[in-house]
Amino acid sequence: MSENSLAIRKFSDLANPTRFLALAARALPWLAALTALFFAAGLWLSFTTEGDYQQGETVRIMYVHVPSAWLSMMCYTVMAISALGTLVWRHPLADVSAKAAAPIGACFTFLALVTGSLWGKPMWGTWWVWDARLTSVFVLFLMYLGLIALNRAMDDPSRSARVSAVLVLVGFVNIPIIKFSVDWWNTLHQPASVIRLDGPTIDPEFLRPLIVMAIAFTLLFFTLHIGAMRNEIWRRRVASLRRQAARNAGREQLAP
Amino acid sequence: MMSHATYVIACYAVSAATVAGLIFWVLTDGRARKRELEQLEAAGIRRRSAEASTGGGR
Amino acid sequence: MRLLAEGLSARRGEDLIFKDISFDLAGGEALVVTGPNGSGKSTLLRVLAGLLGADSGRVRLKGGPAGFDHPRELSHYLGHRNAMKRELTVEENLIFWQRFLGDSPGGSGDGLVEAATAVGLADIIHLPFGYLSAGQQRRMAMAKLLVAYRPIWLLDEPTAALDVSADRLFAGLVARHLERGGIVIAATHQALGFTGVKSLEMTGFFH
Amino acid sequence: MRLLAEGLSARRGEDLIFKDISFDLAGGEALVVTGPNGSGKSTLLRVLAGLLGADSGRVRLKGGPAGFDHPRELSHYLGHRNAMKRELTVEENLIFWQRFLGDSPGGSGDGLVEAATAVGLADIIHLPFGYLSAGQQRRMAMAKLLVAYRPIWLLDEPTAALDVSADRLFAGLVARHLERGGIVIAATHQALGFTGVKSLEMTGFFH
Amino acid sequence: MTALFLRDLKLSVRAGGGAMIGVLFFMTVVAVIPFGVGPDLNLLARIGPAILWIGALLASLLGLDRLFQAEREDGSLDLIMMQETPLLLTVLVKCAAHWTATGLPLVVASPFLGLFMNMDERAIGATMLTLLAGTPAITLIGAVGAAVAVALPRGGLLVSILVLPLAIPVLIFGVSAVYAAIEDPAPFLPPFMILMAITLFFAVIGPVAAASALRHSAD
Amino acid sequence: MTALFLRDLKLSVRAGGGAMIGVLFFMTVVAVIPFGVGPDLNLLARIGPAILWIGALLASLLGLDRLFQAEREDGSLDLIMMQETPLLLTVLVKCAAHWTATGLPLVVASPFLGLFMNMDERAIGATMLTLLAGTPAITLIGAVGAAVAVALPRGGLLVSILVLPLAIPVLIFGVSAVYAAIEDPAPFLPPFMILMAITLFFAVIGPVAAASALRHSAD
Ligand code: HEM
Ligand SMILES: Nc1ncnc2c1ncn2[C@@H]1O[C@H](COP(=O)(O)OP(=O)(O)OP(=O)(O)O)[C@@H](O)[C@H]1O
Ligand SMILES: Nc1ncnc2c1ncn2[C@@H]1O[C@H](COP(=O)(O)OP(=O)(O)OP(=O)(O)O)[C@@H](O)[C@H]1O
Ligand SMILES: [Mg+2]
Ligand SMILES: [Mg+2]
Repeated sequence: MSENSLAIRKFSDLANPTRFLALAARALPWLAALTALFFAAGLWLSFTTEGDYQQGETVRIMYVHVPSAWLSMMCYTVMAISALGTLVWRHPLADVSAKAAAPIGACFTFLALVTGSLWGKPMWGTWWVWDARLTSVFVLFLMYLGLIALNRAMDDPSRSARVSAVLVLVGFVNIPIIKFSVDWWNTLHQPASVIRLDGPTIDPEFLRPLIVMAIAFTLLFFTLHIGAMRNEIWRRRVASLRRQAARNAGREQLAP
Repeated sequence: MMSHATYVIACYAVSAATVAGLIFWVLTDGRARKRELEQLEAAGIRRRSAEASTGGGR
Repeated sequence: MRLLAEGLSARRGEDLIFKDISFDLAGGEALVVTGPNGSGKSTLLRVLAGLLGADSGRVRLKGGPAGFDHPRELSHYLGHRNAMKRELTVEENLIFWQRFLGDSPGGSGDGLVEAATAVGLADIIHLPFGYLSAGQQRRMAMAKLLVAYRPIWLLDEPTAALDVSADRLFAGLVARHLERGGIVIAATHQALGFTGVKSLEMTGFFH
Repeated sequence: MRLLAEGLSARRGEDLIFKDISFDLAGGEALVVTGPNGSGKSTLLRVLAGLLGADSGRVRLKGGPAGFDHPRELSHYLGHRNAMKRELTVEENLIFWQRFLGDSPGGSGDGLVEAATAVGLADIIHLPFGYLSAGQQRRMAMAKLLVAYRPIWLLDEPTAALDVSADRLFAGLVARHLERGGIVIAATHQALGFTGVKSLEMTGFFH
Repeated sequence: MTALFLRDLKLSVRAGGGAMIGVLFFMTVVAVIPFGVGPDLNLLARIGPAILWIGALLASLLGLDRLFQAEREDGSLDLIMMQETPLLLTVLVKCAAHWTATGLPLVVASPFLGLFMNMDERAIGATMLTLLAGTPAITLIGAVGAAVAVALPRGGLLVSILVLPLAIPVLIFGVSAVYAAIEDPAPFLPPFMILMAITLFFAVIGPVAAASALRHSAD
Repeated sequence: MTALFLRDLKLSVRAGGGAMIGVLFFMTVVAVIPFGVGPDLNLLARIGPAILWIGALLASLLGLDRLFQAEREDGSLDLIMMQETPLLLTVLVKCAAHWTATGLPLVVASPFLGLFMNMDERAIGATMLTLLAGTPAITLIGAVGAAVAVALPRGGLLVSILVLPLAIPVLIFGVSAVYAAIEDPAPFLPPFMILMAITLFFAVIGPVAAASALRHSAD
């Protein structure tokens, strides 16, 4: 019976990450190449299409801003799914995935904030307003940083996994609540002071580079994510090997 | 329009820098971890599988 | 009532601490766990108390009160730390644990004064817990075992800091508990002064 | 160097804990303080360490380095608690105490690895202190005595939680310290395994 | 359970001085804001409810991080987790005690501070009511952070960082309910009901999340 | 002494996760404010300095009360008090470490947060300067409270009653110096000098009081 459980353990604990490493090693070059290709196409498209008669050159900011804004949310979704994986299926890779995604997500959120500000200054005349969407992105950014700090503060992955998974999930519920409630609260008090661009009323002229750039960003995210997951697995192996080595030596010396 | 171009350039510059930083981090981190693993391997420490352990309570 | 451990193993972080530990204790039996520092005695007790998940194997209770499969809720756990608040008086501490823990089915705890008398410190229960000496604190933590009834006692180095007379007193308490059909599992480095017990020697791992 | 206590008495709160304790220890001598729980062993050690004021009487040092009347600054004090941070690694903890305590005149402390080897745990100094088992923690607290030189060691139940091999190891450390002309005062309930020492039995007060 | 409630209450009154420090901090916040907005009494009255709410939110953070950590350090947490009482209930009771010791004094103090901010009776009443309904939610959210802190060597700031973003909806609806009560066109009930709903929601989610964090951080 | 400084720094960095934590906390507090007072940029700019100061006070208070208590609980305090280094100096070093780990990052981060609050350069500069001059005083006052907390076996309401009222003058002079810098009629220097004087005063009184409280608390 213990043979059996050991076998199961071995399958889920060792074989899986190992298989993942093998898979990652094969997939990464292709993914990287594809990403580069899409970026080349996207960048070329975004600089060759016409400027908007209203927004002028600044429309080109959109090709970076919108994909990074999308990704900031998608990355958190990935983390939330991973958190579910940790809590429900107890998959050993899920925690690795959530941990690896956090810094990447923080970077994309940072990009969305900065490019949005750079767009806002010429368009609205100010770097920052406390409007629902912007504020919820800012809170998202803070939550990413908080989770990174939490992950760094807890050195023992087996203990921190579930705990940070719980927090990721609670945060996932919270972001839409914030967005919804800020919208509601702003409309209650003052008319929206912010011009909002609604929905996909975008000219197909701009849509094409946008979509290509979005795909490029998404590919970039997956490439980086897989790479970071691989690093995280290696990091854990190093840590556990170090402790094991230390302990063995201690025991052998103490052994009668 | 000139000033708008600065915003566009700033935007692309910041994005490029951030993405480059991210890529750099993933690459160097990976290299460092791999080197550590190789060093441990060289020191003769290998991953233990559960069966290989020799002993226990009792 | 029987307490069974079947092929237990446990990890701390990534590392396997022990493997394949099995035992079978009937009511009135005691198990003394010994072994060098760091061999996993405390870890084993924490697994039995349900505070740490077993990596494989399981702990079962047979023939106990209905509805209790795991011994957790029928056990007292006396760890390295005393679980008493320095700011409250001994009396307040004990009353709290008495009320909070409640009695397990099949027995009833002693009164407060009775328990304090049993550990030989009836007259200082009005002092704040932080004012007691190390040994007095440990004795009071032991009084906690008496104020609420639990058939199983899990004791981690119970006699650390105790003087000789307290050692004897403690052995008496354990003997009384065993007589009444209780189960005691104690991890220790010192002789505990009670006889006729099973023993388990932890060796630690040599990978 | 001689350590003299002359008619010491001390209070805890309002209560007199002990009275008229005198002794005289030369270099190379050890004093073992015994007595039941609550009899004032820890209190005596804290008075000697200068952590608690004596109610009357005094502690003196004769023939020690110039400028040290009270043994406080020439003493190591190992109390019930280990004075190590759970968050830091053992190494960081030891390095801190080594630097912070510094060596007393007349000797020099061991290196870090040397001290850890002396307590038998050289290979786990990279782990956070909180990860160690109770006995390992106590051993590491002992390593603290070695990393900075102090002629006087004040030890409060040093061997609680230690296993048998660590007991022996500790007795060796004390013997080495005495050989080099150090002074050791230890409060304990267990036999400490070193011989030829003076002893002091605390009886406690019965008002 | 009553035993736990009473003990926690006793501890926070006797040891931490939780109630006092919360109220004092609250007063400090309220005392400092007028320096910023100047002596404009109208403006003060207008932002008064918001300031009171922000003060209460921040004051609740003090001491919250030690909710479970103190229990862990002396070993009580082990015993508490071994009991058959659902851990959920235990967390809830601890939250109740913490709220009684720190949240309730804030609610009681808020009318006096409202007077300082030149608020009228209606605004004061509404603020007090919303604080009464909303501060438990903050404590419950904080419990999740405190449970996470058990796995950390030290809680402190990190806990507050994890807790504050989660408490934002409470703040928003609390404040907007007050404003709805003051300004006629907007109805008071909808935001207040939402606030209540949030509190109830966290009364369920908070203990569940905290309990599961505690379970998984046992060492 | 350097060893103590480094250790304390390491402890607060290790446990929380870095200087980043303080800044992150500060950012979170600032982000929460608009949810309360609304997105009015003018109002935000006006209360900005007060908010930054309150955030700094709160960040310093969180965790400060355990400055010596954590040392006592693991027995380190005994060893520290036995050394020949004057206890005064030890207290001062511990305060310095605490300030470096929590106060300094706040000062450095304050300009960015000022931007979020829509403050102009002048206000930002003045806030940063006053924070630099004032936060050490808060730490030093807190140290006295922390030392007293160790002294009282049954804890102490006294601590909170002691610390906050003493910290309020710092806050008030800090904030009013900033507003003096922004609004022309009022001169910046007098309140700022008073702030400096308070800090210097507490740099002397704080360690003395804390050391004497510690001496008398030994048990
Ligand atoms: C710091 C400021 C900003 C932030 C944090 C921000 C954030 C976001 C986010 C999160 C999205 C994705 C929303 C969604 O897909 O539903 C988005 C999309 C978008 N943003 Fe921004 N934004 C900012 C400033 C701006 C500015 C100044 C403009 C233009 C004047 C702008 C134009 C757009 C457009 C056109 C989209 C895509 C429209 C859509 O998918 O609905 N953003 N932004
Ligand atoms: N902090 C304190 N405040 C007040 N009284 C105390 C304090 N610590 C101990 N006492 C009292 O002083 C007496 C002596 O305590 P002390 O700790 O010296 O005993 P001890 O001999 O070390 O006992 P043990 O063997 O249990 O460690 C006890 O009666 C105790 O109640
Ligand atoms: N919280 C923890 N995190 C990680 N590892 C731990 C933790 N506690 C203990 N360990 C490790 O687990 C092993 C067993 O520890 P355990 O406390 O069970 O030993 P023990 O037999 O009780 O020793 P002692 O006699 O010293 O009390 C030790 O090697 C220790 O380093
Ligand atoms: Mg143990
Ligand atoms: Mg003692």
